[in-house]
Amino acid sequence: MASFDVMPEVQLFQPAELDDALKLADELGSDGWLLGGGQDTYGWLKDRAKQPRAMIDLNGIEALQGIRKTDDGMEIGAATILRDIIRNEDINRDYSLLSQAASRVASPQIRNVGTLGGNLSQDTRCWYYRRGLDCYRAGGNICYADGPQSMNREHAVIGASRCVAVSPSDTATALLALDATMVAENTEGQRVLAAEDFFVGPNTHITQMTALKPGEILSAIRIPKKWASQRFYWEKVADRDVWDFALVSIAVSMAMDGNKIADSRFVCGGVACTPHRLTNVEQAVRGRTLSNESADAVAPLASEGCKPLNYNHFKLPLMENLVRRAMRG
Amino acid sequence: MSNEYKLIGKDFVPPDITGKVTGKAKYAEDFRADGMVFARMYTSPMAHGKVTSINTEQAEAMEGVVGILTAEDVPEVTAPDAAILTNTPAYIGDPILAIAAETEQICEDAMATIEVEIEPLPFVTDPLDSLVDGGPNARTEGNAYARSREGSGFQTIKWSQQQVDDFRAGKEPTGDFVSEWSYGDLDNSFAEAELVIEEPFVTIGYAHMSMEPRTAMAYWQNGTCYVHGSSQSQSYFMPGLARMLGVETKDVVLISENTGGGFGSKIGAYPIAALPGYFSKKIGRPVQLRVTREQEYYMGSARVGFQGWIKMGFGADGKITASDVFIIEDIGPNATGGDASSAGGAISMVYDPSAMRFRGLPVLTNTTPRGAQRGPGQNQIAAVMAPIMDKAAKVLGIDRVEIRKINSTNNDTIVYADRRPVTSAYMDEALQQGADMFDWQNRKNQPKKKGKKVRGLGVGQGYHSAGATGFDGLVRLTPDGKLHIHSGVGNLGTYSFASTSRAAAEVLKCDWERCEIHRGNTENHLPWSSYQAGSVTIFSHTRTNYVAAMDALDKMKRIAAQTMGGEPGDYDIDGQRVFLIEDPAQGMSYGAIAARAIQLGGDYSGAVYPDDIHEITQRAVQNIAGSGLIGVAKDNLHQEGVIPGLAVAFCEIELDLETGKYDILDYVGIAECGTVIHPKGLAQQMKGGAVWGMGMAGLERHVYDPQNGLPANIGYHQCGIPTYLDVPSVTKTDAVNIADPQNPFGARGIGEPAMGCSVAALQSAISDALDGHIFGRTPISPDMVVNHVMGRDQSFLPLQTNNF
Amino acid sequence: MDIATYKDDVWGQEVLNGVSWDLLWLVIVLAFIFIAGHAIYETTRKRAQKPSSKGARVNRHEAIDRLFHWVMAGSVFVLLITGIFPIIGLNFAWLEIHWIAGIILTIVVVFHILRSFTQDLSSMALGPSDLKEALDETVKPGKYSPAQKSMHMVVSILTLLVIGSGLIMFLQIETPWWERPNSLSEATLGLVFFVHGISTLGLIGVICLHIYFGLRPEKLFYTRSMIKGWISREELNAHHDQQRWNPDETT
Amino acid sequence: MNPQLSRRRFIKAVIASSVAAASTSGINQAAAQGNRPRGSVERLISININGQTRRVDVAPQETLAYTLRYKLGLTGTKIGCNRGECGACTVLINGVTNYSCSTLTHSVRTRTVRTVEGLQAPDGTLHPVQQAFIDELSPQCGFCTPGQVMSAVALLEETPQPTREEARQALSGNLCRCGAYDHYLNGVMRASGQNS
Repeated sequence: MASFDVMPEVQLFQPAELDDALKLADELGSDGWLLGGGQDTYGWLKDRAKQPRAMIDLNGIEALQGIRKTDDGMEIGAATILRDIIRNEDINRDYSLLSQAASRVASPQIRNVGTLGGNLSQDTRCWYYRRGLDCYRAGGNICYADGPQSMNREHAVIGASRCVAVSPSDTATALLALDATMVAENTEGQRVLAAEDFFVGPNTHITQMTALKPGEILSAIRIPKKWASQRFYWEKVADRDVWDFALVSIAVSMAMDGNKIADSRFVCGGVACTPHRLTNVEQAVRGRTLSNESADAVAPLASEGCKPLNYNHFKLPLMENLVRRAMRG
Repeated sequence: MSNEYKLIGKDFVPPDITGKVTGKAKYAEDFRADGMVFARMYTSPMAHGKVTSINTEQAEAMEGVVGILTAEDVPEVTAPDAAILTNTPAYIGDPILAIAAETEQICEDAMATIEVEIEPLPFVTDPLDSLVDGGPNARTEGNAYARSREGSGFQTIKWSQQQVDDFRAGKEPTGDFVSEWSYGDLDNSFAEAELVIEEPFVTIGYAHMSMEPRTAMAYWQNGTCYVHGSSQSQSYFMPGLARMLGVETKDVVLISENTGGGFGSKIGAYPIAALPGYFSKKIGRPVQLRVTREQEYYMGSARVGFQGWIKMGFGADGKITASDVFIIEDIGPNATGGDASSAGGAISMVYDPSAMRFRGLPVLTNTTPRGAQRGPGQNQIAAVMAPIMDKAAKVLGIDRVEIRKINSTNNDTIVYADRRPVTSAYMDEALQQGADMFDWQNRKNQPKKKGKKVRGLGVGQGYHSAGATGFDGLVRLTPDGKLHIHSGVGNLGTYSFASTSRAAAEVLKCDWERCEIHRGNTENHLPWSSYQAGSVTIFSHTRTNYVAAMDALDKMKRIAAQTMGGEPGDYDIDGQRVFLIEDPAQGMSYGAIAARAIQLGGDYSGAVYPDDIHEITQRAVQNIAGSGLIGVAKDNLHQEGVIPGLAVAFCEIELDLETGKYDILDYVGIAECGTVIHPKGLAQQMKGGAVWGMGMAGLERHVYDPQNGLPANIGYHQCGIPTYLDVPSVTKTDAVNIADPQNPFGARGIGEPAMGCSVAALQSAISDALDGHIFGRTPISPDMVVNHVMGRDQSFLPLQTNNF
Repeated sequence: MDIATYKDDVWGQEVLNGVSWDLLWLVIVLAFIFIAGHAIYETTRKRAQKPSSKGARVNRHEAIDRLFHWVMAGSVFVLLITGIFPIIGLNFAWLEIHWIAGIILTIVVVFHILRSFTQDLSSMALGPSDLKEALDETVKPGKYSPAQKSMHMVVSILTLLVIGSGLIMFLQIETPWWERPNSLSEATLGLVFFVHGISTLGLIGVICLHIYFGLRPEKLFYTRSMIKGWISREELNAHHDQQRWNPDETT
Repeated sequence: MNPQLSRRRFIKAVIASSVAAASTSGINQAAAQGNRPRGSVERLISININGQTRRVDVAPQETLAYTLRYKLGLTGTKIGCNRGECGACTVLINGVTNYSCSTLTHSVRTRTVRTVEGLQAPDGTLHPVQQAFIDELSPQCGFCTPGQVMSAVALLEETPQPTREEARQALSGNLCRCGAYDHYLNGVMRASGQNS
């Protein structure tokens, strides 16, 4: 078994204009690799587990940068680094859910270069897959993580289909809870996807984490006004408080009508291949107040439909407990 | 007492620290030699197998590739020992071949073309899976390996399914074992006990994961092999390295000025340190091998895992009457470890049962090779024992600190199977000092529950034997008046090479500014020194430097007497002068004494030296003979009994019942290691040890997929090394600071107990937070806590190991 | 163009991964070429007057067999769509539909096989005489022509292969009844995937031809018979040897 | 016998002097240059490191840690994992901490890089962080120290008087296997003029 450490030969393009990047992405197709902060790139390339012909560095493109106010909320360029999001006043005031989530990503150095687009598009951390094994997700015909003896403490408890990997992104849960939309562009134009459609599971896309097609670039993330300055709850449970991905995380937005919940979004991370919306919890909390009673009443709904693997049934009570905490007020 | 010293017990600036903060400190991979090429290793993808064919054709044809090294190019070793390169790999990551090329990238490009066919053999990742009737053996020769003075060898030991099931159910193991020792009347002692506690336990092994991926660079010149290596020890590394290279010790030069961590994984020579030597010989160019982080995981060694059962008897007064322990130890593929018996020894030392039995069964697995890791054995059992002591305290209605004091080691304690005395021990004092500093009594009375969070208080004890004898000291006074202290101690980052060197300066009353330490390179003429491991350096090398300095002092006085008249006893030293006691104005400077020594020759200048010093020291003396006054001696000072390094820790945690996570709110560690030699260095060891204990208690473990033998945590991220945010921002430490009679400065070592007390305190605190629940397992991860609190089953089988 | 794809198994040793789906395009192109060639050939050939479908009718396919045929056709189409579309980039949640359709196909095929023992097996049996028959234009077939028998034979073999391999794959995934066992070696699993893929490709080719022939003007009456069950006495006379197949009249 | 001088050193230098000898990478350079796709980056670039502009031949895929250590002889920057999981390779890019093992050298062409070698004053005076780390005996094995130093420097440049918790957060992307965290934090507090 070869063990690799240095970057293998791969070309690098550093376009300054989005159009040039789109053209390159189009020409290179699946041979091209979009480069944001690169923190989920270099490992794959160094390990030679992924072998693109060229990297397209998106960091020099002005149009992909920045945090802007729009008529209906905010727009964040996909290449905006997490550090800027964490420090942005408007986001901290109106959408603190996102800045809280972003501030729990990996480590300071990674947040200093990691982009929002990259954090959303990052690949799963299933250790079998990361080892470079030819599993379903890598185009093979087997899932090593879902056998009778597999070590799958960090894997999915719901929404799995052959592949049992989970979505690792912290910002993804927050953006789903904020009803964000994703702007994807290619040489032919752009399409706007709801966050829920942007993240895809193995039942439909076993080798992908997002609905982005080859040649498409995620250019911006739009957050509607709907949840601005509403009540938020964010928590991430991980083994270590630096670097580690969520065992389970929760992002909650609540619109209050007096002391009652008028509308809400409950999204769990680390439990499914996509950020997982707890729609039954959302329905159940409508009209309820924040209290211990409400918490205990709705919490059991959080794990409904879950099907744990060998080592991850703890995620079920953990999901329930996180919902409980969000509901306690 | 320590106040009498000029240097001992005082902080100082170690000579190597500036290089560490400026980046100028050179580690093995920072060196280059003319014409040097880089090497990379191809390792086994299979947990156990036999290489049937290797195709390197394409690689060899690549431009920039300089050579290939295979098992045929290096000495064959007999199983279960580790080879430099092997054709019968016994774990994933076992090195099979190496490639040398002009750049690391070319090495890797070539590596990608290598084709190796391996015929799979049965493998196993959990000792119990191998032990059960019909289970696979990790080696074709057998599944157990005993190393003992009477003889070492493979054995095949099987237990019936019923025996394994009973063991998992917490019953006393009834299957075969390979080693046993005992003392006292076990049956009677248990019969006398008021309370008997039986607990099964498992401690999962985990990787050392030193920061520096180990590197070795080697070249040959005039028959001498120069090795720039990554080593915990300096001189102690040499004989093994020479043996692996197939040359005599005199024909090896080891340069190891700095080492990026070791923790037991680089005590003596390890196979790949010798790989560049063979490669360089084959291709005629200097070769540097820097392993990848993944490979550091594979071959960087790991802690031995335990699966065991313990039975403890307590009298109504809390005194431990008897202890019966059975440990299956996971000794990896190379039968390395020996932790279990050390664990038994630690029980005898720390808890002082009047009767005791130890039974051990070392079982081979196809996981990464195991080795000594900070408190090997002692720290695993410290983690196991803490909640058991707490349980006994609870049942007997005794305070948890009190029950430990009742059983505490003191100067009269007799330990181990051979019932040896200790040099000195003050566990009672350590516990009291810690309890006071931590405010144990007051904290005990604080409310426990705060919403969904519970407080837990923990107390833990650590032990490791902390000293060795028989090594050499070498000092030299030069005509410029400087004192040169030659140290063959490695540089692991404890600064003990420097703090023990100060012993020589202390004896010779020499200003520290006028002292120079020579170390880090065989060519700096270094004496035979101890391994920098096992917490031995402080004890061992304050002694060697003491005897060398006393030898120098004796010679200085003799020279003064010879030069200025009178008897040597008429003279004393101070202010870098030897002077007549009766008339201090009459004397000679150290420079003058050194110049006179050169003139006089003989033993003064090192032309003659004692014949009991090690050949390595002899060569060093030969090389520096004639350059000054030489003080050289073997440490033949009186020593009898076990030299204990002891430590206690107290901690308070706040455990979140809903997430299973806990914050360590406060931590106090107390060292009981005799006189404090270097206060800041001691604090560093106590605090670093505390962090290690926190990692072991809650985060770190090996995880293997038993179906295919794959390791899950080959990188830093998956290994779960504690970060800044997983440990308290402030950890408090202090020391008992009572001199040990068998060290000229009263000092003993501490590195390992510093960790044992921490993991024990954490286990104790978690148990306390959960109303005395004993998981019987390290690490305790958040999922285990959540499952326990919610009344759910744990995911793993009882006693299952190397898993989540 | 490769026939198979390979991958490294968990220990880095090369094993089969499955069929190379590039072959899909080859199969489709070849089928198209055959169809185009055949169509051109047929237009240049003189043919006898098409027999009338009016008049007396004889029974060709019983209702139960027709039902079987169309259920099978339906499930095969569902299987092909759910199996092939994701491969060519049309993503949807296909797996459950695929295995449910596979079970239906398996059940009807088993039923068909069992039922075949109550029927005249020889009418569908392909023998050496069929070769002679195929080459001699003067000889009329019994119930099934040599071409139909060959088609049936090929479809049978491919279907059995695809079902057999499919069932093994089905046992390896998680279902409401069992957990994923991961019990096959990766080499075996690769072989199973290969067989499933290659037989699917074969079926795609054969089905293309089957549909083509079914839609050809001179053979359309067979298709009608598979829907309505009957052919006309005239059609029977024109295409079959009543010595060898003498079906009952129907209304 | 004169012990010191009799033996000639084979090693002429550490990497610092091997800058010119970086020609070994010429092999892939030629290959890569030959079929360089349109618009892909130039190899010979200038980068600003520790206040100096350095001209260096950089492969498109090369990481900054590699360039620093293998091409420029700046071996103070350590490679502990090469995966962004330890922080030993931390450098400052435009004053912000980055893992140089996970940064492409080509991405710093227009930015300034500072490494541990660039902290001392021209007269050799240590940076306050370096001095404080010595005074607090912060390093143990020292392998992670350059990275810890750089994270501390970045923090103090932005927040000259951080709280201990701020320091803990700021340094949290730097692993220390020896567990010297407490002493590093003491060092940061001392360097900021606050008593630890």
